[in-house]
Amino acid sequence: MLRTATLAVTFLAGIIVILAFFFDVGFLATAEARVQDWGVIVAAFALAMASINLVQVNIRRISSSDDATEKICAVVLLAALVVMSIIGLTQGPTSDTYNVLFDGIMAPGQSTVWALGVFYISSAAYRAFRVKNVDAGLLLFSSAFVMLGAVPIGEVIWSGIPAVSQWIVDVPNMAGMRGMLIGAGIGAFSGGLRLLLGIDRTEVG
Amino acid sequence: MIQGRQFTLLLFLVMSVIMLYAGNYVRKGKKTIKIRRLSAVEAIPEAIGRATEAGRPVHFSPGLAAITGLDAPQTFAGISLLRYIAKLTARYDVRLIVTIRQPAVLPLAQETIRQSYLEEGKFDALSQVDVMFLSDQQFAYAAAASGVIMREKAAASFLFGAFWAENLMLAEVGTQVDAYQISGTASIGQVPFFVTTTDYCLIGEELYAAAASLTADEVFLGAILGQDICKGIMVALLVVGVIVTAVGSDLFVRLLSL
Amino acid sequence: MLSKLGRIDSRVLYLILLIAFIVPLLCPLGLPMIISDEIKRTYDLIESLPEGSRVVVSFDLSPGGYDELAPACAAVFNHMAMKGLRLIGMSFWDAGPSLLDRSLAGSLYVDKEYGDDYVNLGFLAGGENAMAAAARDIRGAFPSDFHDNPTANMPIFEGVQSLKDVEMVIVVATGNPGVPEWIRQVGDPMGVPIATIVIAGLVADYAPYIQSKQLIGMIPGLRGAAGYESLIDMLGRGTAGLDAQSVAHLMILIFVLVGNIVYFAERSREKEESAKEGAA
Amino acid sequence: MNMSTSVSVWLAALVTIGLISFVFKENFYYRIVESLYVGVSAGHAIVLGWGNIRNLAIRPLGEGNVAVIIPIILGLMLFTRYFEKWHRVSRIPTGFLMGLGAGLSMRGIVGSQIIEQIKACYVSLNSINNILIVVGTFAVLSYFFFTVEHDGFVGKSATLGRWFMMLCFGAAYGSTVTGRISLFVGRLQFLLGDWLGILQ
Repeated sequence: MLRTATLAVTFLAGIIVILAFFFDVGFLATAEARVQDWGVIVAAFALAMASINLVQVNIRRISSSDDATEKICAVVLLAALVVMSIIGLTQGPTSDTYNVLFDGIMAPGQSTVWALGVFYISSAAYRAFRVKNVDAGLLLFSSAFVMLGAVPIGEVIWSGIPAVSQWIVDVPNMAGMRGMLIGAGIGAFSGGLRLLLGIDRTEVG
Repeated sequence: MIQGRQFTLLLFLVMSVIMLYAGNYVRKGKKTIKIRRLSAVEAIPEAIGRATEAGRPVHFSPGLAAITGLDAPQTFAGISLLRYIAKLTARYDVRLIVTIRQPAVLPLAQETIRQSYLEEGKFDALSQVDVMFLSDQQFAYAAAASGVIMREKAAASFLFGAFWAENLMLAEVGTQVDAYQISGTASIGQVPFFVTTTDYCLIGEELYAAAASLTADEVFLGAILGQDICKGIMVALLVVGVIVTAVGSDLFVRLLSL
Repeated sequence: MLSKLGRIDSRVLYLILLIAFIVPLLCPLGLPMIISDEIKRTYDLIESLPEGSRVVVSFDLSPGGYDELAPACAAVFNHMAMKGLRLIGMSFWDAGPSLLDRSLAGSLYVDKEYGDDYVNLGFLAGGENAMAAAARDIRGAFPSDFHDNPTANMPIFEGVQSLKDVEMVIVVATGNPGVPEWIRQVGDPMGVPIATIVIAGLVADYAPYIQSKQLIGMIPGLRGAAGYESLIDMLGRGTAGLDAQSVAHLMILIFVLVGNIVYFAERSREKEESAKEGAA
Repeated sequence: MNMSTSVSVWLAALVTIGLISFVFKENFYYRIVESLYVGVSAGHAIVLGWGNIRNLAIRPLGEGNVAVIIPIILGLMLFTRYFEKWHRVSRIPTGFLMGLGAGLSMRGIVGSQIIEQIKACYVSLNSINNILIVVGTFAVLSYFFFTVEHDGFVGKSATLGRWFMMLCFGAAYGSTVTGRISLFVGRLQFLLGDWLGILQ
């Protein structure tokens, strides 16, 4: 019964937006608008869910871990979550205190974590980027030109570098990406179809 | 019917019908589908063989994605490959270490391994298996998993599933301990880094094909057959359209714009 | 010597790289910048829009990519403000609205009329579905803006019902949902031109959309910012960071080169040794 | 030299340094900073999610729009996941979101990602670049046939496809490197400029 209801809801939500895309019928347009607006609201609830999951995992970390650092980290994480939420819910996400936490912790935190990638790239470049075969050779060739084409020093080394780099991106890269894009599109279509019709092995939820 | 979407609707229907038909065809067992050879898959026994000779453990990661959402199929494909790899480690008595980022994947991995060891009749050898939940934080997981690979000096490292910016940390530490590394991900943005740092890499959809070929899962196989036929149609549209356009007719441009 | 180089500690590499970054930041070299076609096309499209045109800016990014995109956003926003274009900001990533506020505050829009010349509508949950919902009915999806002002009577929305009524969409993107979703839900079905300010890492991925003209223009990260800054003749952070970028790129390529020299040298030595063993 | 006196700049500098320290050695300071920023990010998601619920559900409900009860109930059903007995109920709203997402992407993919991309290959074959575009797309598609063994013509085409993909991956690798470098430049500009005031 519950499984049937789930399958029916999944199917209906999908088929309505598909039909409304192809057919200009009044009631379909209304149904599409309703379903989409509801989707935004349910997604907003789901956003909060992810954070609750995090709370759960970290409460477990506090109660079951033997490592003191683990416990301290979990407490800090939960405290940060609670403080941020309370300030945001009472004073709003554009208040001064909220902005201090956003600009002081959230924004620099994420951008530094992303930026750290440059270090792993450098050591992988040194240790692992070997021209072992044709594949690796082509990869190195194209990456070297694209890297040098992205910065002024490339042109200083050889004036042709920007043009070659642009050509690699616009022609062979474009063609290859297009092939992958079409293939991935077919794959995503197939996944969507299986999901709508409930023939996927992976369970919803 | 909305103008300019007729051909889209036609293709939409054709693709749907083909995929459903192919799925049914495989499920009813009318024909066994053979997946082409994938060199990354063929290299797995060799990697485990090397670990046996060296007496060092094998590391496996099913990626960082959860079991729900858009990237979930990658996690399931990773678990399917784990099933195969665990059978080999059971057979050759090699220590297996699995590192996990998603709490929900932990029981899935444990059960899969248990099943594999049972099927190989090596239930006692399960004590040689470590399935570790490390952290649900992306980089904390990657740091901890790198630490495990480094300390245990893994002789082989398998990275199959969804990975993001942290993949280089994992693959690079594998290089440092001279592990034989085989990777696979459908997160196309990460493939370049796997291709450069690991010995073999399953690119994009190859991950699913590998999972299907090793487990003979009907849903996977049916999907692959359906997608192959659809790709055939796209190739035909491409080739015929290009030829017709080259001859000077805009027939296909107009057809696809309908 | 060579085998020592092969076993070098990663931290030594990191330190070398760090120096390669800091030195040119402190002592700039002043290298010139090249402007690619995609940057120029975005500039031309904005240049061609009549005063008062409405442009939707979708701030679909995480703070992780903001450092890379902020200089380009500043340059494009300044250009739009100088041209008298009106900016409708929205976001489908939760960090977007706060970052858009920062970006607008640092641009010429700061002197313009809020609600008339520009607006920050805030965040809508649900990714691609939220985009489709906002595209169909902007004010329905955003009954109030990020600062909790009602949107019903804002002058900027006069005559605007759906996204069909705006002249252009600029997607500021660090990933998905982002450019492909905008093309699917708005660009193709509604026929609105889309340009993107995007992290360098996605430039190669979006090349097919540029060639098929589903994407009109593309401003890639810091390089795009530097190019755009010179087009509008207002040099800023994009240009300032270029020298450090140049040297760091060169350093990574040198790492690859040295790594390969070590690799081939060791391999040929191993071959020699095994040949000797074979002879003995 | 003008060092910043702003609280958020100082906080950001301490966070930045703490996270960078990780590449040299994992340490306690790093762990704390990481926990802080993950916690704050999760709090931010709650705050903005609540903003949507308030604007689109609760306020309209107060104004007499009864229909929004349905998505509110669906949303609340998500939370049944935490109760042993009812956890399956949460699959209904999850199914709703996934079905909606699947429908939207399916209807868009066929046009934007398949037809438009094939159409863009319909070019006159009068230049090497155009020929390369057609051949490359064809070859890469042929690489992804899984039920056909890669030998003979298909094998050659697939190998060519693999080479095209390697050029793609090289371009993606190169541009990702550029991206990460830009980000790090941004962080250093912040530390040396906004915080320490050494840069102009």
